[in-house]
Formats: sequence, C-alpha cells, structure tokens
Amino acid sequence: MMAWAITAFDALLVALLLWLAWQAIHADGLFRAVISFMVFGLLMAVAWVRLDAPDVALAEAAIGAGVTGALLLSALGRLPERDKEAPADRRARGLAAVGLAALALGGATALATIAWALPAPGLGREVTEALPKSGVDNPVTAVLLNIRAFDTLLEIGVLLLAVIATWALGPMQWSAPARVMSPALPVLGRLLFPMFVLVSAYVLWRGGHAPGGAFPAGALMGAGGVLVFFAGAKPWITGAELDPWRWLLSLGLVAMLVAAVGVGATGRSFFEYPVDLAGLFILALEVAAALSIAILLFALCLGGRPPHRWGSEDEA
Amino acid sequence: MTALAWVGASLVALGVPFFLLGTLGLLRFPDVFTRLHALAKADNVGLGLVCFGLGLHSGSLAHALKLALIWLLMVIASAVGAGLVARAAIARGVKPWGV
Amino acid sequence: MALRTLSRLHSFLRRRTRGVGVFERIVAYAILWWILTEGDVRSLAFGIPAIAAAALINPFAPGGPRAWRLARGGPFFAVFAWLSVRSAVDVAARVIRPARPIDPAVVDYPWRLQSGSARQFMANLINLMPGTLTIDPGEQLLVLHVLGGKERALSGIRRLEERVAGLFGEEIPAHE
Amino acid sequence: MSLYAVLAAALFFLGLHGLFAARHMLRKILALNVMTAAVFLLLVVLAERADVADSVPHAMVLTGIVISVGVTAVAVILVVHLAHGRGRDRGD
Repeated sequence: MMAWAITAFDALLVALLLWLAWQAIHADGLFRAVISFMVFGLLMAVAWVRLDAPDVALAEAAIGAGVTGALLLSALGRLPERDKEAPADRRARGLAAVGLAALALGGATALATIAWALPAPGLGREVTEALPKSGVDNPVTAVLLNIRAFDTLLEIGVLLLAVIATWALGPMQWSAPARVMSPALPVLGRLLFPMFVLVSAYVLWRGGHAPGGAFPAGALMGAGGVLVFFAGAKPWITGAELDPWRWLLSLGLVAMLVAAVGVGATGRSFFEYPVDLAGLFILALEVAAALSIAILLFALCLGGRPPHRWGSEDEA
Repeated sequence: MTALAWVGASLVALGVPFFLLGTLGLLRFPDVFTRLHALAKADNVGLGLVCFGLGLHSGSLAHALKLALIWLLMVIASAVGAGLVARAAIARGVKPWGV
Repeated sequence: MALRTLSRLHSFLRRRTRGVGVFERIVAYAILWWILTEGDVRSLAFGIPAIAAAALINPFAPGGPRAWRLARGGPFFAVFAWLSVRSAVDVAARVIRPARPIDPAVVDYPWRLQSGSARQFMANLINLMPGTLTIDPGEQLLVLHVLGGKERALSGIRRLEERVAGLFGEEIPAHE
Repeated sequence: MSLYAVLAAALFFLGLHGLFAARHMLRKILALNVMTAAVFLLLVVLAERADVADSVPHAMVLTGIVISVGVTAVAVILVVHLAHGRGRDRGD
C-alpha cells in the first residue's frame, strides 16, 4: 500500500514537473512562463527530498523559487511593453522544430541510458572514511568546505565575477520599487527581517551535523535581503568605492584563499587543514561564505551598480 | 499509535479538504478578488489544521511550536499577500466582478 | 551596581535602536531560537550573535509604540481561530454549492480605530475573516470587498474593530 | 528512481528544444535553466544508485545551483540592456 502510494506520488510529481517545464518555455505570456518556472523550482525542491538530497532541496527552495524568481520578475517589469510578447513563439518553425525535438529526445535518452548503464559511481566510501577527520558530521558540508573546498572557492569566485559583470554593465537596471505598494509592506519587512536573520543562522548552525550550511543559509539571507528591499528598505550596500559593505562581496573568496594558502605556511598542501582544527576552519569559512553568498546574491538582484548613496527619493 | 497521534492524524485529514476547496475556488470563482477570498481563508484553516495535527502527532513540544511558527508565518504572508494582490489589481484598473 | 550597569545598557540600546522594547525583542528572539534549535545548548555560539543582530539591526524604522495588551491576546486568539474556521467553512460552502452563491460588493467603512499600527493589523486581519477582503486601507475610509451578505459582513467588521481596539488598548466611539 | 532518470532526459530535451524554438530571450534563459535542472537531476539520480550514500554529487549540485543563479542573473541583465538598446552607444 505504502509503496504503491509513493510510486503514484512520484509519477504525479514527474508529470507536474514536465508540464511546468513545458509551460515555462511555451506558455502564452512571459508572466505566466516566469511563474510556471518558479513553481517548477519549488516542486524540484520536493523532488530533491524524494531523491534523498535534503541539502540540495534547501538550496533549491531558497534560490530556485526565491532569488531566481525575484530576478526574473524584476527583469520582466523592466522590459519595454513592445518587447514583452513574443507572438511567433508558439508557431516555431514546424518541421525544423519537430526534427530538433526528435534529435534532442533521442540524444537525451541515449545519454541518460548510457549514464544509467555505467557502473554505479561512488566516492561514498572515500567520503565516509574521510568524514571523521573532516571536522563536521554532515558529509555534504565536509565535501563543500574541506574535501572539495577548491570547488567552493571557484564557485564563490564565479558569483563574484557575475556581480562584477552586472555592475560593469552600468547603473541599476531596476531601481528600488518606484513606490511602496502598500503601508503593509514595511510592517511585514520589519517583522520578517529578524526571522530571516534567525532562520539563516539556524540553517548555518545545522550545516555542521545535518542538512543545511553556508549555501542554503546564504541563499536564505540573500532572499530575505531582496524581500526587504522590495518592501522599501534602503540597502546598506552602495556603489561608493570605499563602502565597507562592499568588502563583504569578496569576504568569502578572500577568507577561503587565506585558509587555502595559510595552511601552506605550516608546510601543508592547498586546503589541507590541521586535523584537530578542521572544525574551527570550517566554522569560520562557513560564516564567511554564508555572509558573502548572501550579499553577492543580493547584489546580483540589484541588476547593476547601486547608486553612491541611497537617496530619500528612493523611498517616496 | 497513541490516542494523541490518532487525533493528530485525523486533524491532518480534516485540513486537506480545505486546501482542495480553496484551490477549487480559485478555478470556480470569477475574478481576482473572489479568488483571493477563497485562497486566503481556506488555506489559512487548512494549514492550521495540518500543522496542529502534525504537532500533536509528533508528541514533542519543540516540534509542535516549530509547526505553529510555520503556520503563523504563513498566515501573515497570506493575509498581507491577499491585500497586496487586491491593491495591485485595483491600481491596474481591474473592476470587481458583479459590482 | 550590576543593576545600574544594566539600566545604563538598556538606555544605550534604546537610543541606538530608536525604538521600544529591545529587551522584549531579545527575549522574543531567544524564544524563537529555542524553538528552532529545539533547545540545543550547543547552538548558542550561533544563537547569541544571531539574536543580537536580529534585535539590534532592522532596516525599517520602528513603528509607533505598540501597546499590546498581552492579557487580551489569549481570548483574542480564540476569537480569531473561531472566526477563521467559520470563514473557511463559509467560503468552502460557496465553492461547493452548484449555484456558487456569491454576490460581491465593494463597501466603504469609516475607521473608528485611530493608531496606525492598530489599523494596519486590522486591515490585514480582515483578509482572513468571513467574507471580507481589504482593498484599500485609506486615511478616512477602509475600502472592503465583500463576498456576499453585505450587512452581516459589516456588523462582523464592527465587532472585530472593537476587539482590535481592546487588544491595542484603544478607546473607540460606540457604533450609533 | 528510474522514473526520475526519465524525467531528467525529458527535461533536458524540453529545455534544448526550447532554447532553439523559443523566440524571446527570457524564455531561452528559462529553457537553459530547465536544462540545468535536468543535469542536476541526473547527477543526483546516479548518486542514488551507488551502494554507499555518495555526497559528492550532492555537493556538486549545490555548487551548480548557485552558479546557475549567477549565470541567470548576468543573462537576464543582458536581456534587459538589449531590450533597451543599450550597450552599443553608451560607454558607461
């Protein structure tokens, strides 16, 4: 009975995800497409839970539905009217589309089959062996900040590059909301801001021994920042050159580099923490990475270089 | 299962129809305002019953409080959200149906 | 001595945050933290800075002094829960009945509440009450969307306003 | 679990098709994101097959999700600039 119900649930979830993905690409109207994509992200989080990947589910829920949704919706608001509709969308050139579709389906199925037929991968055993020496109990956190910390270093680097790229394109493309939609918004922002702080800290703390950690926490904090920004708060971060908040953008990258190279001073290799201090290293890097990811994601959502000073005209 | 767990499970079962009816209202009601009525009110009670039921089912005070917190946040979000959507609709010149 | 330091700290924090109830907030957030971590003491290394940050930093200016009467919170919540259930059952019944009995109307309701926070609270609360939805919480008038049964909804709103006034400790004129 | 492998293949194809068939740039970005989700899904599904729970793919996907939001942000801002005809005639 239970197994049957679970299979039915999986089938329903898969069907919904496919339908939403189709809607995101082919639905009438960009707004509908973007909303479909956001719901797709939320349901993907459920799929991650079903696939025993709760860490991924947390990040997907905060980023996929929160940050990406905010990005896409604010972009939609900034597109000129004439550009919003794409009338020929649905009648994409028939034959070519069908051919392409067949080719893509064939290719994707072939790839998936090959991947499925390959011997079961697994670094699971290696990770389990290294876990006691890593300094944390959650294997995903151990991989992210110790065993494969190099990946995380580069990832934060990519995020920083993305912020630099968007800021380099010019000043903000969507300013603070033109008017506060309702007096309820600041009240809501005031109420929710402490919640975001507390829950992010909680997720960060949990990362040491259970699903959670710097990425979901950073994403949550970033999403919270975006929310209070749209509720009418003036951000701390500005475009001014010597703005101390701007240093937070590179805090994660700098902290990780210092940790990576710093251990070299004691004759170790890149990211090889002293075993008895590993927990401390990870703790410090997690806090730095979470703060940095939060502010990087927030900076991305600004859509360009913020003004030198958030003037009072922004809150009108 | 203990008696508490049974009560919890039946509360969860009682909550689910509210979600279904709220969603049905979204489909059956004619305009954005009436749909907001259906969603905000039905989901508030539906989630409340589900969270309360799960809290009883878990048998742990901390779990129950956490679920209550989730419900509280959701109630705040849906009350404020419904008001925002209604306000935005009026600002865009949407006329209420049947008025 | 310790008491004096504490009271000095209190007034310092008060000035820093230009608001009321820093200590109340710290207590409230500490309780929240306790709920989140299920009382795990090892979490305090994260908890203390987080509680402090949540209590001291807030990008929004504080609202007016909030004079919630805690003693009235319990009864108010009971009324809220009962009205929520009634409103959900009401809307569910309208959805199920094949005739779909709705008769929407937009009504203006003159505020009797005075303070901003009480009005804000009420305007949002209305969205969860039987058959009413806030469209615009204006300065003079509260514009409502009613799902049907205008008079009944309005008398419900009147009673709700009196309850909110009680919760916020406000005196409001009786309905004529 | 093989159901999710099929989902991964189908999503990848949907996204790839959309990437070419969709006209509007924003839709192309959505299609690209659907493809990314498909790749993540395959990674995690394959990790599920291993005998010992394998957390490396999970960590990779976590990293990937954050990178894809960075890519999406840059792409979206380029689309907005494109729609306003900026970038050619303005130096700043």
